[in-house]
Amino acid sequence: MKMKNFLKGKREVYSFMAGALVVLLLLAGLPACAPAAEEEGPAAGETAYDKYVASLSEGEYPVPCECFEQAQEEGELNIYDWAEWWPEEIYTDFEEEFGVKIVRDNFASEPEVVAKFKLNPEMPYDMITGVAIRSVIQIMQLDVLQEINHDWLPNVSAYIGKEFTEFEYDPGAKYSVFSDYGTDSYWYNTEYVDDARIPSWAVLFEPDEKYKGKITLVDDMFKSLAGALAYLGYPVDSDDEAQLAEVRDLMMNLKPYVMAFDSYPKRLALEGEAWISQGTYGDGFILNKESGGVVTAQPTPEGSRLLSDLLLIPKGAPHPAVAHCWINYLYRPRTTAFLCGSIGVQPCSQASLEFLPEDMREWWARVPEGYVASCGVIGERAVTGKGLELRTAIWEELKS
Amino acid sequence: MSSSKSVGLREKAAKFLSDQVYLPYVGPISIWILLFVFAPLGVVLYFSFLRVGPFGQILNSFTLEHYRLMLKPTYIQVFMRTFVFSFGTNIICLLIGYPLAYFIVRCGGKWKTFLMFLVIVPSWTCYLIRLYALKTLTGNGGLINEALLNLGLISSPLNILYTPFAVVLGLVFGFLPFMVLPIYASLEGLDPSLLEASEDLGATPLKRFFTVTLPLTKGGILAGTILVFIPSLGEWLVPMLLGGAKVMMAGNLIEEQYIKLGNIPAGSSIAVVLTTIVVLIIYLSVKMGGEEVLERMM
Amino acid sequence: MTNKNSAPCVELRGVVKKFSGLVAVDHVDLKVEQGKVFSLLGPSGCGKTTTLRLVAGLEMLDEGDILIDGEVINDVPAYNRDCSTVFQTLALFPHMTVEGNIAYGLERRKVDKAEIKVRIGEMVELMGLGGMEKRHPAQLSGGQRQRVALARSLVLRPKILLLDEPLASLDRKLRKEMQVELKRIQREVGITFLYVTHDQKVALSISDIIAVMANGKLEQIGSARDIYETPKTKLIADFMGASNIFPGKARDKAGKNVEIETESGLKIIALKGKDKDGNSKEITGVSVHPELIGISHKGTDVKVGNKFEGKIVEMIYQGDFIETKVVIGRTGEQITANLGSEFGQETQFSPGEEVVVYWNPASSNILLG
Amino acid sequence: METKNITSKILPVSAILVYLFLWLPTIVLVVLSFSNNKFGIKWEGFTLRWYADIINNVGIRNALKMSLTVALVTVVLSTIIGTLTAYGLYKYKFHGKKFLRTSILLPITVPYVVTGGALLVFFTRVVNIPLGYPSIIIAHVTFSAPLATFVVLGRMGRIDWTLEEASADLGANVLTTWRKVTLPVLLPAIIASAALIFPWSFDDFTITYFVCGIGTTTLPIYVFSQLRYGATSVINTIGTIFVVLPVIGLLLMNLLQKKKVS
Repeated sequence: MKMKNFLKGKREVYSFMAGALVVLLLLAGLPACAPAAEEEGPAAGETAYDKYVASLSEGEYPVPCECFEQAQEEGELNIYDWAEWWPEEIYTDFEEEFGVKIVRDNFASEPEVVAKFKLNPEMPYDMITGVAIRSVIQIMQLDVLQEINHDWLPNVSAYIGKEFTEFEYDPGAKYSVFSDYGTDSYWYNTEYVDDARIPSWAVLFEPDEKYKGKITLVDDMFKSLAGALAYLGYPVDSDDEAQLAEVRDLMMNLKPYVMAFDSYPKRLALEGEAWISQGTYGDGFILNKESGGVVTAQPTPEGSRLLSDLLLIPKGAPHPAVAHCWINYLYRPRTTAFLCGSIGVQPCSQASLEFLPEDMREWWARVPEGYVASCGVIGERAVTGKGLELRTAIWEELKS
Repeated sequence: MSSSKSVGLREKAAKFLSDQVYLPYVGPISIWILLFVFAPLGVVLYFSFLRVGPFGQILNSFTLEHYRLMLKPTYIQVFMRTFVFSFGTNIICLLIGYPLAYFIVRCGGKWKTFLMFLVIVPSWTCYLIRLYALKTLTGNGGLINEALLNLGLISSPLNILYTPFAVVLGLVFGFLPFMVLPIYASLEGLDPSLLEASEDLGATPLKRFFTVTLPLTKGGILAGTILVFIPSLGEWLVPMLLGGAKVMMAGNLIEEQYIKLGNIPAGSSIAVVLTTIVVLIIYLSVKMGGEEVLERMM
Repeated sequence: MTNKNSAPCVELRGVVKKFSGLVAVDHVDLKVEQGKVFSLLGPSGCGKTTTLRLVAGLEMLDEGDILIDGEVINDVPAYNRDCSTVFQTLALFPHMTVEGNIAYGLERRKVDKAEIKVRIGEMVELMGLGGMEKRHPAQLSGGQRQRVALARSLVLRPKILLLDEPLASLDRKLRKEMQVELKRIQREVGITFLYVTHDQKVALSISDIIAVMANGKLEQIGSARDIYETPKTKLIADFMGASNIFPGKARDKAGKNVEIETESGLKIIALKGKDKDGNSKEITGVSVHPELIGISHKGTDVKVGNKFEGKIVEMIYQGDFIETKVVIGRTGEQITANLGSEFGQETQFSPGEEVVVYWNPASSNILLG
Repeated sequence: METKNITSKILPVSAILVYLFLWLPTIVLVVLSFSNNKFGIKWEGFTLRWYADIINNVGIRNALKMSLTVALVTVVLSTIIGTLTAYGLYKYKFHGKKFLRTSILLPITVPYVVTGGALLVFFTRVVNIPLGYPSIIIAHVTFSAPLATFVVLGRMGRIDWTLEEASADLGANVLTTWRKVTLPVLLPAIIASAALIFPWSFDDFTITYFVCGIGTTTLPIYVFSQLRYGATSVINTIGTIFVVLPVIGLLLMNLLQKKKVS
């Protein structure tokens, strides 16, 4: 159809083929130019484990030999996570050290992960990273997760804070392991926003007239509405009809002020297009480093929502031992600190704090004592039955 | 005629086989279409009548609930918007695509190919990236606003991005080539002396245009309309990226139900309604414009 | 040519072909002699092309037999028949060079490469295509393409060459040249031609035998001269360009002449000998070719069997002759005569003039039912 | 005459505006791909580091490989099926021909979201086709085989089919005729359809988004997740490659053409 006018004669056709071939060769050549990253691990199994154990620094515990050897056999790790989130080195270092290949796929939202599980309970990923408690709850209801073998995770046992293993939805962290946590907040641009109410949620949810079309909300109904619930003083996982009716009114009033729904409106905030954005406290750290004009408010006195990033191993995982090695690897204090420092989240292990960059430690220090503990978690009430129904209705009305 | 019965049968079988010579050619596509078009669409139709459990599991019991839910004001609003946007996009594409095609055909010769090439090449670029580029351009700090501000034409940045206008702009941006192509083809198929005549007769060239050229290119316009209107109806990336995810169209509802909420029956029911509408429109336009339009689409 | 077999090169026996119930070829019997040019002539839709395609094996017949060299080949597929076709569109393979086109059939027959080369060389020489071997059909002129199509078929040395109006797409001048060329080539290679055309002039100039077809049936077979001079029916006469056709009935069969009276009462005399089929069929009229008719000034004493007085109504200059139309005063018939311009006849007559038209009874051709 | 003057002035101006509309975003994208700005949104001096980045980025390389593989397999499969179908539809009469023709139109007209969603449900709930290469390729062929059919079919009317008879007449059987005559003669049409399908398949986001699975992040999917996460300069760079490669291809084609002519 389109080509009709260009490919009239045979000669053109052949020339086009030649051209297309050159283009393809160019494309195929691109990857070839890049340095080959993969290297074979040590050959003999026994020495490999010894070598691995010997290579560990102080305070880093090895996975048991059994796990290591099984991992060597499996040789691969399929990770399903957010795009361009964790630093590349985390993956490449692991690949090098364990001699396995990491294959990564990205999801764009947590509901996408849940939906994929609903469609295919045997999803063949070894590791799902960065999902929140409420997604874990939904996933656990589908009975698609593998029980985690904590004997294979000495670093986790040694370093994880007890408060992160005692959640009601998964006591003893049998199916999910925290990788990090944080809190919701909002960012504002000091160039445009000057409001005495800072750091209250009110700045975001009942904004001044002049902020019309300058506000962004997170494109996720649970997170977005959790902010509103917190502002109104209700539990963030409420399924109370009256409370959610209030939320609805609040959100509908807010609608004309909303410029866009964007889960990570980094660009909008930095460009000064969005003046007030709902976002996490940790992301705020990154943004503040990029542009001093973007400041993060830790919503007080209302409190906020606890955000959680969890690691899961699906039942269909073809390489569970590598997945355990991975979790254990992430819990090395230096690795934890490097990860959290790069992406602006709080580590769940005290031991890693000392390895955090200075500015980051300061950033976390600004969070008032006891603030995190006061934050609510979106739990079962919100993600099933009435809670889900009411939220969906508000969300659809808001976005349509 | 003295042949025995068995010979007759064998002949019949041979004849039957030789009558099915078309099978190796159209067999593969028939199987493919049956397996990967009719079956999935059938499954979607079936699922759209199933009940959903508390955790989003699909239950094996029949319900019309999802279709009833479609009568919600929010859904009706979204469908209405989808129509208005698609229709508007179509009209705008026609209004700017026709003169462009006319201009290109009139340029003639080498220029014609080059100018057409300029229309097509942008559509070879990754659609997502093009939308992203448009986003960069239309933002408050984007080139357009900056230029207007510097020229002193406006005092504060225009809000273009994340408005319904941006959505229509994105749709036009994405689908304009599909309007220009068939119109160009039908204009090019015209006797060039007709174009000249409609200009040289002096007295009422515009009238001549409306009485001669336009009716003769009706086929191209109809084809262009189908090529623009249909994909607009199902579009979801533009509203998400340029509409800031707050100006939903029908496609977004489907994506949200399928992917975000994992509610397959609800998503299926929306898909069924949207598909029915699209197929109906195609059917009607084929009936109206005849087979000719269909041929032109190829 | 050393073939001593008395069987004709191609023979059709009671061949019938139907297309979804419609009879395209209706019980056709014909024999094509070895080394002759046999033309199937007829208006479009008369079934001549279908007949050719039946011989080529491109259509399968419904009834009857087709024989090549005395062997029934009804079930032999096209690619195994010892005949080759030159198509109206020529059907030169656009993606192959001249050489490739000519070699195609030989390659299919697994002729070895050296032999192919030699035979292409011969053909290129015969056709005067030297220097064109590497060109594609699109780069050739109409006449050259024609030659390539011929070469492609002839190189296979088929028993019979089937030609389906191969000159139709050429302009007049080129067509004439190619006619001569075709005849030369046929003489040189001695291959039997089965030539299908609707152009009587081409058929007359090229053929040894012409078979006229109409409505799927064979109407008349004969030498070119036979067909032209003594068309048996009105239809054939019309088709052969005899513009003077007078339907009528035989009045007087006594003596060596026949007198035929037209519907308007004109009495035309014809030679009885011309009535070949004797009395088996009824006489339905007379035809006269316009070039056999003379015109004299009124009052001139003409001693010819058929003479009628009339008035010139029209004179149309045609270059090599003047088409003159005369209306017979008594009966109102219009007679067309072609006057040669060599004796300045156009200056002798002028429209409106009273004249005498005349022709020899031998020129009258009797038409049968 | 007045109107004539007006139209002959307005037309070029409006055409230029439309071209500007179509090209400006792309031009800005290309320019910004060389900008030193980390988010690729402002001009902050020339740099090539984003190009170096994408060469070193494993994710992009894998996505590129994936996209190329999918597009190539799709082109091969759908041109084969499409050519056969077009031939069957053009040459033969059979029961249900009209129905088949209409059915083939269906995958092209059904919205991408519906196609993607339906196939996702079908692959995961009804037949067990693994999400990944198989699912993506099936989905792409489902859309592009009809496309190939119609492109080839459109060209068939312009072909002199006595060529096939000539081939048979010259002694070639059905298969040889296909190989030696039919296919070469259809080749321009097949290439035209491939030229349409390849970029489509390479570019497709929506259908792929629904049916992609493990290790099958195509380039558009990669770009999408990048966009979701926020701006990075890499997107400008990938976009530039998307624009520049076809243009280079066409220029090369033009160049080769000229050489052949001279």
